[in-house]
Amino acid sequence: MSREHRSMAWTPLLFSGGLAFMLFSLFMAVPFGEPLMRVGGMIQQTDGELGAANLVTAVVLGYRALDTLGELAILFAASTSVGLILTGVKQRTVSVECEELGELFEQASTLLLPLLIMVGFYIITHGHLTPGGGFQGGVIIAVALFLPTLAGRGAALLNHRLIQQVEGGAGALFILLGVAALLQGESFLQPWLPVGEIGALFSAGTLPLLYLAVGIKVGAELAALLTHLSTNVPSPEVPR
Amino acid sequence: MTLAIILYTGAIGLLVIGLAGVVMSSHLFRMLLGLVIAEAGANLLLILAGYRWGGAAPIWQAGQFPTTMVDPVPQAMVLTAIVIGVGVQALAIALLIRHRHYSGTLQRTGGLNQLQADLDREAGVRHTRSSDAPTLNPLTEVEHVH
Amino acid sequence: MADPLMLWISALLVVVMWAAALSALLLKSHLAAVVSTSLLSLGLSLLFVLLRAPDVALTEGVVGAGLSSLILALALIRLGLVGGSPREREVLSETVGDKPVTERGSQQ
Amino acid sequence: MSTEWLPLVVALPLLVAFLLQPLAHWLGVRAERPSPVLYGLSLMTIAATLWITLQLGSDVIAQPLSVTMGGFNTPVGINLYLDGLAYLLLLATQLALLLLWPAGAAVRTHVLLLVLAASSMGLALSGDLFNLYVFYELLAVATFGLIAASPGRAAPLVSFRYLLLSGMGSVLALSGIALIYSHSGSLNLADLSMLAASGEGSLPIAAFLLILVGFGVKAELFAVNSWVPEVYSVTSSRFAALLAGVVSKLAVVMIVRILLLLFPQPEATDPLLLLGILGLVSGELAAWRSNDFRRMLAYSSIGQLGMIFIAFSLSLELGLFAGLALSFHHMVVKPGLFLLLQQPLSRWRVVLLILFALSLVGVPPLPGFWAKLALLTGLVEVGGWLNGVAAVTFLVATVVEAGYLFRIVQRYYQEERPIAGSTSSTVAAVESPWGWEGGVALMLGGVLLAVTLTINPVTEQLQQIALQSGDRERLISTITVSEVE
Repeated sequence: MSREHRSMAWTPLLFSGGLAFMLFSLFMAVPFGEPLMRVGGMIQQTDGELGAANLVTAVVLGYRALDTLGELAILFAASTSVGLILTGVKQRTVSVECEELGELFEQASTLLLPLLIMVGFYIITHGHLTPGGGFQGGVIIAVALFLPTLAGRGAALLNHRLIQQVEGGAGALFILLGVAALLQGESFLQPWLPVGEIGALFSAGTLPLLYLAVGIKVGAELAALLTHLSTNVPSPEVPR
Repeated sequence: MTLAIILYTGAIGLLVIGLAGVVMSSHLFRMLLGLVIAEAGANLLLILAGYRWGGAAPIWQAGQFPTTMVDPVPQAMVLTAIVIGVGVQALAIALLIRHRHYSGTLQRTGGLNQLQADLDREAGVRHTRSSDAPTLNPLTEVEHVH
Repeated sequence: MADPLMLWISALLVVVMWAAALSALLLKSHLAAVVSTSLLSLGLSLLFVLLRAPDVALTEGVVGAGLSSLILALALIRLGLVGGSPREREVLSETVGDKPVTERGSQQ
Repeated sequence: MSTEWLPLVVALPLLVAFLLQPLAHWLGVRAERPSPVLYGLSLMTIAATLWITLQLGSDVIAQPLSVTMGGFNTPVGINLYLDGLAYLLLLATQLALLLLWPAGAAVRTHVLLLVLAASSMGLALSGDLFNLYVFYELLAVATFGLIAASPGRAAPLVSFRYLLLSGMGSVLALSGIALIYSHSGSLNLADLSMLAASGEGSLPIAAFLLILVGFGVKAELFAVNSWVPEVYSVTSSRFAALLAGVVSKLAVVMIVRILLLLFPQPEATDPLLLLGILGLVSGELAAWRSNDFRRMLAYSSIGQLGMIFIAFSLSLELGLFAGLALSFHHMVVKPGLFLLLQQPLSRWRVVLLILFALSLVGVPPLPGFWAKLALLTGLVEVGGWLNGVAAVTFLVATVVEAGYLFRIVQRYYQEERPIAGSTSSTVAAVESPWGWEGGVALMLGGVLLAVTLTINPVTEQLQQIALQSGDRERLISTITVSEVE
């Protein structure tokens, strides 16, 4: 058995080598550092028509907003699946066991929680101006909300029902902002509201609103996911 | 040119190390780590596709957009890909937790044998009964192993 | 064309990332493997900064090095691949049922 | 209704999916419990998308339409493209979902199915390479969750193995997309198609291979299909029917669309042909060897998809028609067979089973025969030694197929007892006892007979659709026209 295993190990290695060689020669055939920027150039030439100082945000929420909707849905589907898979009797929470360390964590979480949430919202609301945005800020908020759980104070902050409502509402907000454009006789997910002045906090039309929805949704979803991963021990009885 | 070689080697290396890790690991958790590594490599590849010599980040600076800037589109794609990756990863962890809970093992081969036996039992295949089945059936052997 | 500093830094980062990737797959301890993946994400994030992709760098730093590592670390505990306390491992292995638990982490 | 409303087909199921869990709380339904209200709401959502499709798509065969998202011109923004093929796929997806939606499912299952619905429709419609990737991943994640939620100890591991395979595929597809992007600087299918035709940014075939392997996971392509027998044996009949019937076809059609539009070079079709032959051989042989019904059907599905890949690798008009005919035929027959697994076979179920089996094998008056005939004439007409090999393999495979399908029927009459796989109590417990599955199977049988009677008009229509979906000028002009508006 083991000898068989060893001889079999060469096939994947050979394949990997071949794949690496193929990819390397293919990518080296393209001049590096001189992208064609067919689409990127067009976006550059629009000179900030969406009013977002960060062009990546303009792409994520404007030009390719459907991708972002899909991405939100993927996180949503993943966290729903995790909930579905790990549903069962709630048992002990995984937390920092050592008492002194637990104390430290508790203190830290009390101090850090508001700070992290503030930082998270700052990143979200400035997503159209500076690097960062809904996803990054959302992750920070999720980790902040998860800290108390890690410090062993249970899921006090993480009321599942509330989180689900916030999450569902934020997701609906994203879609409804798109549908609102539709109702005004424009395209689905078309940015609206005045563009404003590039670089101002209140600018870029609906983009900051979209990022806010993304941030809240991501934050709520990931927080729910983390608690699921840390608390629910699956019920002992096995179906059939 | 040297930079291109270094960066592409890095990206493709990560991708291939990751894929080989998925295929060759004998432990399910390591297989997942392999996938995470491979994704990192693919993301780097995408970013490299949009890099421009001397380009600035695609952000409004000092009252205008930079005249030479890196391509923002691959960056947006990588943002999407990273988030997708972490979602899939969390789902995989949940599956592993459930699987370990049922079977008690995270080894690849042990899990596989058990899987085949489970599938046979659930399908109601009883090998004593199928006297008319072709003897080539590999499933029969699995049953014996168990 | 290329700034020599950038060249050296990216070479260094690539070496670090390769080493982290290999050790994530080859090291015996699962905890060390997770730490290596986190290191890989960190290196990647720095490389994204060099490549003028601050958004992606921030995301990779927050999601890859932060959230993903947190998830993997939780997984280590839940899968019994690493400590918690000994009592915790007991509790978790009890729920596994009658089958022998072959995976008890690297310490054994 | 304005064509701008088309994206709602994707957005509406997602909206309802987002709101379903809060709604369940509000109604006081526990997340693990079934709820008739939420079931009804989900069905209504799918019905609404069906209504939108019917409203918009009545004459897409004459004039395909393209809807840009966010009001941005096409290469910059994402567009949805609705032609005859996408229209048929949309209708098939919606009808399949309506018929196969599990009634007694938990809230979260409804949510995941809604996400599955949205992603399937997105896949059928999307005209952008990276957007296709996103919808593909969305479909994958929803599928993993639904598989893992199946009862039985094996489900999590099966789902995990599928996830790894699919994840590896996504990584390869993503690097393929990176390659295409670095060669062309664009992601829009029509735009890329234009570039490929003008030779301006000739895309490397290797990029197609990467995407083929990547997206081929869902399409049960050879070498990346190890998940098929495992998944189909743990999931419920309804879900297996959905996966084998609709989801795999969506993946196939997506691959074919990328092939047709982006890679006009003849070398691109060779790997498709080769992998198709290998899939056909391996699938049918494994089906012959397996002695439980469920896995037999799973392997047979691999073989059938191999056949479809062979068809699509042929030259444009011939191959497209044969491939589409085989796809739609399989879309009717395979779910029917999976649904008949449900309970011990009564006599009328066996009649239905024989009908499906006959059509799958390709016995003359039934639609399966015409589809297979189209493939065979195509293979002979195009010629070449590899096509010859394909033709011979195809004939042998048909005989093998006949062999194992009739073994099932024969065993029923000899032993007068249920066939292995049909007694699976894990599955029976979840689904309704009053034989909805049987009813749907009967309906599918009815469709099969109806098509048999109206084979001429159906063939004509399908030929028209095949012509249209191979028409890259049409696509480019459709999307350019919408640019002006």
